[in-house]
Amino acid sequence: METRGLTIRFGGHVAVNAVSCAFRAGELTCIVGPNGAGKTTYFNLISGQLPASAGQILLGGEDVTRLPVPEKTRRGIGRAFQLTSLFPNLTVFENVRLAVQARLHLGLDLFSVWSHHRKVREQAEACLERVALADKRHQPVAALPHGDQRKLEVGILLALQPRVFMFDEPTAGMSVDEVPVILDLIHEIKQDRSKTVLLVEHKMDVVRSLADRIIVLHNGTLMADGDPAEVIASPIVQQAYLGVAPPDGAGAGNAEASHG
Amino acid sequence: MADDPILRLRGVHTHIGPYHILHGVDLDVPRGGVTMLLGRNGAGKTTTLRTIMGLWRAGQGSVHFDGRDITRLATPAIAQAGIAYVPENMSVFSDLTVAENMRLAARSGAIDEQRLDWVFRMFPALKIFWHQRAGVLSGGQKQMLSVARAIIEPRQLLIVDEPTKGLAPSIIQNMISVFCELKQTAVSILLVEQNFHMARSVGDTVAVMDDGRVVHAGTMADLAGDEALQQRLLGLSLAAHQ
Amino acid sequence: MTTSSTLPEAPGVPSAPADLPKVRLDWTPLALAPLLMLLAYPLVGSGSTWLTLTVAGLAMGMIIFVVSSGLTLVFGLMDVLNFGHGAFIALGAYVAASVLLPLAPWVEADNLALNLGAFALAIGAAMLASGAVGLFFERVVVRPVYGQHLKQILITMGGMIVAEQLIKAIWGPETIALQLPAGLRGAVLLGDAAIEKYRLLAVVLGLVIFIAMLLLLNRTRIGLLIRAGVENREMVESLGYRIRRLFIGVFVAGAALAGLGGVLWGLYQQNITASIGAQVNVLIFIVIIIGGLGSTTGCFVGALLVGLMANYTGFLFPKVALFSNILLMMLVLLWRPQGLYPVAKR
Amino acid sequence: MTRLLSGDLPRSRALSVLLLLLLLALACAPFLFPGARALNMAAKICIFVVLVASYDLLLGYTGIVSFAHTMFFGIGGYGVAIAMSRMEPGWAALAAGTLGALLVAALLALVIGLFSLRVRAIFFAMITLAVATAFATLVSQLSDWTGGEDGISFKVPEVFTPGFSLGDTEWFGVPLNGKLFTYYFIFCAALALFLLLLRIVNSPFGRVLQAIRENDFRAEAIGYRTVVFRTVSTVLSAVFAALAGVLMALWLRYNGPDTSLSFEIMVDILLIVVIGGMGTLYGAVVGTALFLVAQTYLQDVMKLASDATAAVPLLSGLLHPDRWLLWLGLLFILSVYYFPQGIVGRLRGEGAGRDVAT
Amino acid sequence: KDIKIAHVYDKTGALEAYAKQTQVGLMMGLEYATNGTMTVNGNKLVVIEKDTQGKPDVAKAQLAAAYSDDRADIAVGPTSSGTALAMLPVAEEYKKILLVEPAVADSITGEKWNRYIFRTGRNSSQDAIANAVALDKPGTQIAMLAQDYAFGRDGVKAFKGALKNAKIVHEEYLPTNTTDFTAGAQRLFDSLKDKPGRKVIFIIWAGAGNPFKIADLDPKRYGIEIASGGNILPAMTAYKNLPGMEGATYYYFGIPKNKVNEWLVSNHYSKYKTPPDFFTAGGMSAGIAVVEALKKTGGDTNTEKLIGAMEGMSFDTPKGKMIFRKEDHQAMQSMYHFKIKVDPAFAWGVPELVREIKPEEMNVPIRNKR
Ligand SMILES: Nc1ncnc2c1ncn2[C@@H]1O[C@H](COP(=O)(O)OP(=O)(O)OP(=O)(O)O)[C@@H](O)[C@H]1O
Ligand SMILES: Nc1ncnc2c1ncn2[C@@H]1O[C@H](COP(=O)(O)OP(=O)(O)OP(=O)(O)O)[C@@H](O)[C@H]1O
Ligand SMILES: [Mg+2]
Ligand SMILES: [Mg+2]
Repeated sequence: METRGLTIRFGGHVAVNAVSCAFRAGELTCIVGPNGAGKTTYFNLISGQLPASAGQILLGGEDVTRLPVPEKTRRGIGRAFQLTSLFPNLTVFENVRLAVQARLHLGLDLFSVWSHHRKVREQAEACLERVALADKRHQPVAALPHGDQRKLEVGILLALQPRVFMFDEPTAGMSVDEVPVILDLIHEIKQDRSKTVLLVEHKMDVVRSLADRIIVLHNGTLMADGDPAEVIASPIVQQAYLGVAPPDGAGAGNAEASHG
Repeated sequence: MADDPILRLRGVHTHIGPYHILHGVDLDVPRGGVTMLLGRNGAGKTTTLRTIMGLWRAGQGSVHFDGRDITRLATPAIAQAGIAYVPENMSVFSDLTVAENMRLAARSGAIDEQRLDWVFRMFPALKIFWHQRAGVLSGGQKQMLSVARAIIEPRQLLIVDEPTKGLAPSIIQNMISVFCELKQTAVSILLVEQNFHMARSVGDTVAVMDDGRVVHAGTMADLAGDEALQQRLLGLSLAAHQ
Repeated sequence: MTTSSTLPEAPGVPSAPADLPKVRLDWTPLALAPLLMLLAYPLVGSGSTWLTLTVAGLAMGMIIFVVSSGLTLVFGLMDVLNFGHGAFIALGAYVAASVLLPLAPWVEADNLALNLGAFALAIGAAMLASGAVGLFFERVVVRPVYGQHLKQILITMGGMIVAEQLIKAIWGPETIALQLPAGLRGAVLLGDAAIEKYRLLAVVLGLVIFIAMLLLLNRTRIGLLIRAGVENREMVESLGYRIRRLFIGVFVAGAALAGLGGVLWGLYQQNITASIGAQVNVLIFIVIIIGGLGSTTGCFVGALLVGLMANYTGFLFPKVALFSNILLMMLVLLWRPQGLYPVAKR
Repeated sequence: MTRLLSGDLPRSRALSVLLLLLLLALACAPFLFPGARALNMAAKICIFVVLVASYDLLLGYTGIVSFAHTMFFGIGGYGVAIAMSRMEPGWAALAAGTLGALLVAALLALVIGLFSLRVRAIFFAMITLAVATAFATLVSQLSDWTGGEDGISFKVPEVFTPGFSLGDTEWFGVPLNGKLFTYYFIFCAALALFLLLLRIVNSPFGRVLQAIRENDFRAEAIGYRTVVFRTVSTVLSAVFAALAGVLMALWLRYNGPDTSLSFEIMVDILLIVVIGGMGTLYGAVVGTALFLVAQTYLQDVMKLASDATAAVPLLSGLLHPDRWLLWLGLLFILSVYYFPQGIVGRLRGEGAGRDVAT
Repeated sequence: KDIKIAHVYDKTGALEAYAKQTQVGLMMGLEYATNGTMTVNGNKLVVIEKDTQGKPDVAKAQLAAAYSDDRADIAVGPTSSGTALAMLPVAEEYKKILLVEPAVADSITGEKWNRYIFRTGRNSSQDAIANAVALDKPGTQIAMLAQDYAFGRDGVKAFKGALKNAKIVHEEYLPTNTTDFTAGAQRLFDSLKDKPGRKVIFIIWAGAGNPFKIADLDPKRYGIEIASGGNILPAMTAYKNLPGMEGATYYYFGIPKNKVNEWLVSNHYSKYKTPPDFFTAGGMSAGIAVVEALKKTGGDTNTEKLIGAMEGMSFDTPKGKMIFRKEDHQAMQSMYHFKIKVDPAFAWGVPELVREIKPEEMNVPIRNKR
């Protein structure tokens, strides 16, 4: 997959500014950048939630820029959301089953009974196993703890079997002991050399352990692209993103004066 | 009176619909300083905070704030008593602009300019997007706004639920200094956090929850120094996470 | 200063606040009504006819605005789809009748002050009564269904039926005839154009209410608070505001405005039945949709457009007049699918 | 059995018993309740079950609030009425009228769906309200065809008329005439249509509808074109409503704006769906039966109550049969209060609530 | 043996107020015609009330229930034409008489008629023709204002058909839910203002909306008058602003001078403290007609006998003598040409009798295909 000069403007504000970048199969690219850098917006452009103001998105050499969201998903661009977005009153199983059904193009089948489709059921079960949710399959999603909801978000993505996986802060708000489940899963996907993985993440340790390559967005512009160690060491990342912060008391005193 | 805790929970039980979530929480938040509330996903941290704010009702037990029983007070009254709250899901008013969000947070009516400057220094994005609808902010920016709302006016107690979720490392640094600076003033803070680095940097005392109960309470220093305890309570080892 | 609290500027990065447009008032919808008037002029041909039609249309629009303003408030600010709004309108009209009928000497008197006094008394009583019933309605009917549109529709519809029946039980099922105060009957002549006096009064009232609402909502924090409260009530309460009281207040104000609308409408129609509210319901909803579901300015412009459109089409193509409101709504929605002034997304 | 119900069982003992009783009562209605009024009610229940169930497909399953459902109901009625009064009133006319009505209903639903399903839910609801109003105006304008406000009374095929007799024998004291035949025709048609609807909501398609109701944004993101699904659902529900309209017209041998287009009926449908329980077709059955029985006999009950309280002036006034709408309105309010999940939800003992329109 | 009379009418719903009047009138009619005994030939008269709720489908069911479940011998009602038209086939099906009162549509005794249908109420044609007779002078220019649906158009057609001397210069049809009449008024004024002779706007309007508001736009400056038929009392409040307006009415309690009307007015006043209105008179006529017919058959309720008795039957009503025309069972009756006078003692504009238009003067067409 590749983006060429991908841009979006909101009024005068350019949220993603001419980002050109190619992603290879079998490679895991981490996208980092300060808050509001345009990472989520970049994902929204690729998966179609937002229309590009300029630029192109190529998937396997084909231009998919203007395709509507469902069509992009069918072509293999899969996405997990930063803000969990599930079907809250349906069961865990049903959430995944719907995704499998979508991939198998069974949606417009009006006159068969859903539970008679064995293939769909089995594949959905398999996905649930992989994200360790099989034992909660009959629970309505709304009653799941946050961590499990994040896992399910990934489970749905798995069920879609996309060519491109896009994860937007999959571990945000997860307690430390839950995080490995997700990371192992992403690692597993990475092992399948035919898949492309894009990952937005703020936790540098996660980035270090998973990334084959890092790109840095800042104010919508692509600022750096390359080998993880190199990029992290670059001044732009150190300064703008990591904010090398000498812990000091002077600032505190200063602030105190300003409102005390 | 000074060492009397600002907030005291005793035997709090909370039910959400048919579910029994909190099973007798005892928690003290000392005056001044930062109390960390830690625990795994689903331990009941958020529920505890919401119970304090009166957003869920405690079925049993009591909540005392500054010596006053606030268990049965309505949420607005609790807030007026001097508690500011940053909820887990940020809850910025997405239809309103950033400025309007802040104006509502300043209950006195006008925003103190100096304090606003200070907030802008900590969260520069807010200044840039001052007149934008809060709905268009990025995830992290919403988080900043949510915290900024709580600190725009001085309050006695600040209750914050996972402020660093989704924040870039540099902003986390800012956040840490915000809390450090607030600590210098008379504010007491109750902070829920998954980021142990932050917890260690700002926490004075700590309480760990599991399954609707507080299972450990003590000083941050004790917990930070005792890896076995961390492993047992939180399932993590500090060594692996900086 | 801590280094961390100033984000280093990356080269060539635009971040000055000036780059971002402030939320500015959008003038185009405001130009619609004048545009429509200009457009109609050559079609109508005769100047005096055009003037009559235009003034009458504008005034009608004002009346419609007053009638809908209460619902805009309740719907726009609190997101309550009150299908029972018509009940308050009917109530207002009936209360006004109860005041005006015994005051017949004042109404018939050849003294404008007495006339207006009777009118003002009727309005006051109607607003009071509707407001009081609104309070009850909010507590009993609407409270359990905040945030649930479908149930709001059903439950307020139920409330509407009950109210209509109660009105029939109290005032009887017969049509009640209402007389305009003597000084407000007839028309003033501007050359060949006749303009009803009562409509002029309606214009004044409409403008007053419009301006008052704008000031209240934009110059005070009330508007902000309610908008915030609709989106997330818990958070507003967590900030220390008693949003419940405010909600009740808005609902009562909306009901009182509906009562006022009822008086205007009833006196305009000169006869009232218990179904008077139901009759205007669809019209009101159309106006509110055109306006953008809750914008006061939008509702105002929408009401004027509806009033003008009805008169122009009624004169030029009477057949089209049958569908003029719906046509207008469709046109507006084609142009702006969210109404003239969309009140954010909900 | 499970197959017939498409695997969607009542899932509650009480509900199953209730449904069976209802089925039995409707199947034997002409023999159990011989009066003209009771039979009329039974037939109306059959027809409304289809009408309400088709609306539930839209509201409960897809989460679309529409006020134009009676429009499609009316199209069905007018299709038959016009065909019967313009053509020789026989089977051919019935078929032509039905097919014509289905076509018109489907086309109209398609247009409405494609044009306006992209806008916000509340806008859609209001647009349908406006369209329905416009349609009613149109019907009143085309009075040469539709009979205007007065509607059309028409002749039906011989077998449907009360005059038609299947021999002189009586079964259990009930003459075997065209009325009986009409009733069973309607009963069987309604049953078949209901089972078909049940199949549709339990098909993979029906499941997608529920997903769209829950979170349309996410449904798009996993590859369902929500506009397509919503439109198909709108068209389907319109077609079923039109079929219910056909049955209604057949039964009444009359169609007019007040019987098929009025907003009141729309409100009744909405209420029945909510009382019965949104998103369960069984709710449509239980709700319809309950509501229509209440509607038919409320006035009689009130007469008793009013006579009993004749001594208390105000109360007896409020209990006067002429004020029956007052109590129906209260029923509205109370049922929304006390059956947030609907009767079916209550019987199944389901938990927390949801509301599709928000 | 009891004689059961079912009154199937729009007791609740939009027409509730009218329906009440009919019921009161019906009971008074029965009382009057039986001299208060409520019996005919020793058979007690029992009235069963049935509510159509103003809905045609309910009306059909109620009438069927009345005939079959309650074994009613004769039915009276309903209020609105729509429900009436739906009920007609039911009477035929059960072979029982339906005495229509006060629904007015021509087609009830016109193309939708069957031999079991009688009507004491006037039909639209009678209304229109009477009005035409009242206004029909040479040199008069008339512009029509009517509601844009079948009822309005039929009324205009009948009115037009009955005019011989005056000329119709314009027909303005406005939506039934019109609230603002300015545009229509402008078109009407434009069509009339330059015409010579007497200029009249004739209004045919029923239900919501108040077309008489066009008087506020001062048509007098063009010498234009407004005219309309009679109406129920509350609606005639609007006539207070139109002194001198002429038209023809079906009934006004002060107009007919006869025994029956005197009885009605005085009894109504003493019972209800108000004068009787349109539908009270109508209901009473229906009650009298039923009793007279039963008297003729000697209390026999056999439908064929009743039909025989009623065809051509003449009977006294508050409006004077009525006759059921043999051909279409429509009651022929007088109408009244009136002129409005403003009297502060009354809340409404008072119609003063100009002259009684006798049935013979009106050539009411027979429209059923008998
Ligand atoms: N609809 C919109 N209108 C105006 N500005 C927008 C809109 N959507 C996003 N933006 C702006 O675009 C910028 C990029 O936002 P985005 O959500 O992509 O950031 P992000 O990199 O994902 O940040 P975070 O790490 O905080 O999630 C933000 O500054 C945001 O305010
Ligand atoms: N509205 C609700 N309905 C039902 N159960 C709930 C609800 N809210 C929370 N719970 C349950 O209560 C338990 C405690 O939840 P809580 O949100 O307090 O945990 P937490 O410690 O804040 O976890 P996290 O770190 O994920 O935020 C969880 O098991 C959760 O599933
Ligand atoms: Mg983001
Ligand atoms: Mg939490």
